[in-house]
Amino acid sequence: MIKTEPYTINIGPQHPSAHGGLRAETIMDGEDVLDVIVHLGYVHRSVEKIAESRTYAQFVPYTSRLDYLASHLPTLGYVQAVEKLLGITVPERAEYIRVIVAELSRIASHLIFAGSLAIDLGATTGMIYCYRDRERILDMFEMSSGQRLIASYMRIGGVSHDLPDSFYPAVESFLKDLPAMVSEYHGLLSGNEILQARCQGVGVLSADEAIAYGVTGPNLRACGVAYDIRREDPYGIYDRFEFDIPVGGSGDSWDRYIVRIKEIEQSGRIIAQALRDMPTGDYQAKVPRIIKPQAGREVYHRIESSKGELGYHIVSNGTDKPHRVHVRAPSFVNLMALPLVSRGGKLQDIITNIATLDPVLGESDR
Amino acid sequence: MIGKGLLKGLGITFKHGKEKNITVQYPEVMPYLQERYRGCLEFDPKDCIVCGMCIKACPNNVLSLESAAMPGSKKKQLVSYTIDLQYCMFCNLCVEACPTNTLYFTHHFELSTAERGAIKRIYTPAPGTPVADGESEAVIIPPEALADQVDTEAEAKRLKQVQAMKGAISKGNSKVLAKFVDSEEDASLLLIILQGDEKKQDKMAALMIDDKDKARKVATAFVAKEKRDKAKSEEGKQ
Amino acid sequence: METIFINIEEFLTSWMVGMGLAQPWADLIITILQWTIIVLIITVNTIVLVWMERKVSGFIQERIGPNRLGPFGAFQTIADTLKLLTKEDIVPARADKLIFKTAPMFFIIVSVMLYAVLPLGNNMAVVDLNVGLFYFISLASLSTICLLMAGWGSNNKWSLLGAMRSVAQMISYEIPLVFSLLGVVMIAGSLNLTDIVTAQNRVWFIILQPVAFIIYFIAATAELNRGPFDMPEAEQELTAGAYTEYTGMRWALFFLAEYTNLVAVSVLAATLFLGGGHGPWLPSWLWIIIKTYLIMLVFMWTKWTFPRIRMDHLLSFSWKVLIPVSLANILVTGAGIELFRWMGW
Amino acid sequence: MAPHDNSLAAEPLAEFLAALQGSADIEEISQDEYFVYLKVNAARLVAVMQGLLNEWGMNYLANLSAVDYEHVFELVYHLYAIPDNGRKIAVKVRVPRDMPQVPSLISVFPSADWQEREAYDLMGISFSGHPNLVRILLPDDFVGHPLRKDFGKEAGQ
Repeated sequence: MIKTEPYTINIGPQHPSAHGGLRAETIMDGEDVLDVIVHLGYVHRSVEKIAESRTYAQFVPYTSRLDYLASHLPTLGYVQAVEKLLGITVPERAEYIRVIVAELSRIASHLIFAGSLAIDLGATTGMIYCYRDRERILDMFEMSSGQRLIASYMRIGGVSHDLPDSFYPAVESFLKDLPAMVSEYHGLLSGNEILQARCQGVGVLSADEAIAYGVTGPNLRACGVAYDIRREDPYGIYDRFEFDIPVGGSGDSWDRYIVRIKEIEQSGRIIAQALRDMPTGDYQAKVPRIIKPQAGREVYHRIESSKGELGYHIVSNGTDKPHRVHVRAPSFVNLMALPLVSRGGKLQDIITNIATLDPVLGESDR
Repeated sequence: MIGKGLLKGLGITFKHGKEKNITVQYPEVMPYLQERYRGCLEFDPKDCIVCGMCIKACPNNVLSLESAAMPGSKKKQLVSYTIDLQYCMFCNLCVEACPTNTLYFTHHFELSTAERGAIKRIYTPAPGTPVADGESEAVIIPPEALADQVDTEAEAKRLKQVQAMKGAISKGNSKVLAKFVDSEEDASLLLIILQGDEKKQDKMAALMIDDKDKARKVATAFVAKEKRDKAKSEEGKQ
Repeated sequence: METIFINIEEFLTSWMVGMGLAQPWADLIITILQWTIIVLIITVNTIVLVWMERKVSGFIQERIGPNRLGPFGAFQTIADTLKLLTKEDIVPARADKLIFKTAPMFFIIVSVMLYAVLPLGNNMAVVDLNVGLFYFISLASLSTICLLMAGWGSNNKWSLLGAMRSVAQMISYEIPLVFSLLGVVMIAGSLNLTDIVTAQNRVWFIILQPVAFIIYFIAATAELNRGPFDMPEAEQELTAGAYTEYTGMRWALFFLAEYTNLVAVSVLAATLFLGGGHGPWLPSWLWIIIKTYLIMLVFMWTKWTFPRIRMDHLLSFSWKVLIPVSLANILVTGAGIELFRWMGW
Repeated sequence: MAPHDNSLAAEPLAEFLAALQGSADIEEISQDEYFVYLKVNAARLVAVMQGLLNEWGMNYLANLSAVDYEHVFELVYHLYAIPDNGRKIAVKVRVPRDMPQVPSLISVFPSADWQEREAYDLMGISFSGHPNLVRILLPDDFVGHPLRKDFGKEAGQ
């Protein structure tokens, strides 16, 4: 019998697959993983503390910087939470604009997911194709808000600008090309036997475990639980759209990948419906210049971000600055499952698991 | 059959070999920027009405302005306007807040500078520019001219006094403070407050030289607040 | 054109003998000359290959690739080499210094030695060894020791992991590689590479041995540590595997050796399966170059398309698929040879 | 109509509220259009949570946030059910500022693990029974708990 000894290896924070500052202290026996200890905080920017010294409107740009890969979604959650706090009703047109850009954000985020999964597994070209298509979405964000990545487009009571005329042909041609894009990903990535072998049966998370650990979003749906806040607890105008909730079966990395690719198509469906039904009118509600919610009011508002349940718990103290803003970041909670799914796997499976749990460290570290 | 997916992938990459490149050769070919693109934040001094809305809207204290009262009018006139671009998040909040479109974003996006200080942009109205509002005949005085009006000798003397006062405070001389508060006890309390806070110390020393009445008011306010806080924290413990 | 290099060689030898030099000394000088030329070719060729790899990946990914320096960015690699030459040579404080420093040298020496037996045209092998193939395979497996030295000497966990992976991978893939070549050897009836080329003057062995060619291609990719089998390097997992701690020219030597190996393996594939120098119109050495570059293009194409396979899948693929298939291939080949003999061909 | 129409449905709540009225563990029940708020004593927290999980199927602890009110800390736990059963519950626990200690919920909801560590890290609330209560976002040698209101106030530049 050969005597072996477990050893520790640090994946990250400086590592090609650390997704921006994740440190996974891995205890290994050869190539087998015994345990993973996740260390966070390398991208901690004290966003919640900053919120307490900014007015409600001033905090909007900071929320964009939480999940910078789908920057419209965290802003959407924040402004809706403040609207709840104030009791503001948003104009119809603004609601539709919000849905369109939010779903485009979701597609962009899922494209980053597929691309980063591809590159983490070593398929450089897969990444380039996904990023190429995401570029078209960023161009649309540039048209609508003036910024590509960190748009801060939402405002309390609406959005900052109306959609420009050039936006509609761009989004329509994107939707037209979407099926071709998806079939290209299927051809290059999903159909690839190596990628299948790398993902299938890797990082299995059971439905019960996922719920107990608070895993949400596509990661939860990959376990076969059709739980989507857009459907279960509709916010904004999401109850008006027809879309499917793709679910997986076994909860492994492969399901997490496939569910996201299918969600890209569903988001495309929602955008098409929103474009069809969009009314004309105002894009901003009348909001007082200085926002002072009632003292002692608190609200917890959650939305389905591309990573999972993104919640804002805001407590007001009657001044123009919030008393407390807590961000329930989906990446933060989802990462809790990383040790769980990685134990007993191989070193290379950790890379797959990090990629398919799809954390954004800006969000989890805040 | 195993290998079919692999071959299909090879086919896809082969097909793309013939397609048009998507690279934009950046320095030679400038990227196409959309109309709303937020590049560099710029300021146009001639339209500014010195309302300060932009400064209130800015989340990160990027903007600041200096203004002077306009003679014979309640209105103010701009002396200088500073955009400290290194803290700017390009969030558009100031542009939306500005009522006269004085602040705007240009498409210029190459913002790096060789020195840290150079990224700070200071705008002054052109000397002799009449203020946009036609009511008064006020003329913008350039800040350099304003600086000349200050009596340099008096200013130097004042600064010396302020420094002396600060020295007394930090050494723990509560007698200098006694004039500004009601009792000896309060003076020692004020001393503790001021020693604990550099900013307050500066402010107080300056006030004690410039405006004795105001200094007294501020001092009493500080002491009163401290007492209140103490009482509260005791209450909290109980 | 066909015999231009051989003519030059003969001319030089006779010139030296004519100057009064003894025949063995002239041969020695010629051999040294040949090696120098080979090393030069390898170095220049690597520069071309790096450029080609970048251009191929650029084409596949709808990018342009290098385009700033020289026509089509051709001098980019030269600039890179200059940069690497001027970089600081860092040796980790706790490294096993001797092993750390010698590993890249051994690696490149082993790679260059492979060229001794490769016929780069008709009658153009440096040494026409009668066990040429045997020599090639045994030397090729030496490179794993160099990687192990690099991994061990670096005193870095990533490097060690990469090195151990490379050892496991080489051991597993050596066997199907050899077995796939056995079929060719059986048909040609010789281990001498020149004889094998001559045996293909009627029909290329890729037609007689398609399965062996595929197995050889896969196993060679693994032997070369190229994607999708680049386990020892695996930059997304092991940062850079065995090369993590290397900088500047030492790292460049590894790079050079990898490309040298790539060329050697491709030349061997062209020799064994694609008829070596056989081909119409053009001289044999040009044919070898064309075929080698075609094979290398396929290597690059696969690398830039596929994700990296997992280590345990890699090993089980070798032991459970490639080895049985290659054994069956030998059996079928043997039976086929007997059948053809029986039919009287 | 409330903005973002995801307010509470009256139907499944009546029974729930009636059942909870009698419970001794719960100090106060209140309700707005989005949540049912239960005020619970820290000592009874685990029992209440276990009850909510077992009897009412509130199996998903979505959020844990800590709020600093000058003399007390308030912990708010937002609970949902998967699949959704229409109940949205926010459990609130108040602990004194000078002795902020709450029992850990890890045994009931594993998802409380990191969220409790975060509350410990940023707000300085200690969770008794947590197996690994160490800082999560800030460096281990950081002094103080920055989300407390009395932590240095000079934020921004």
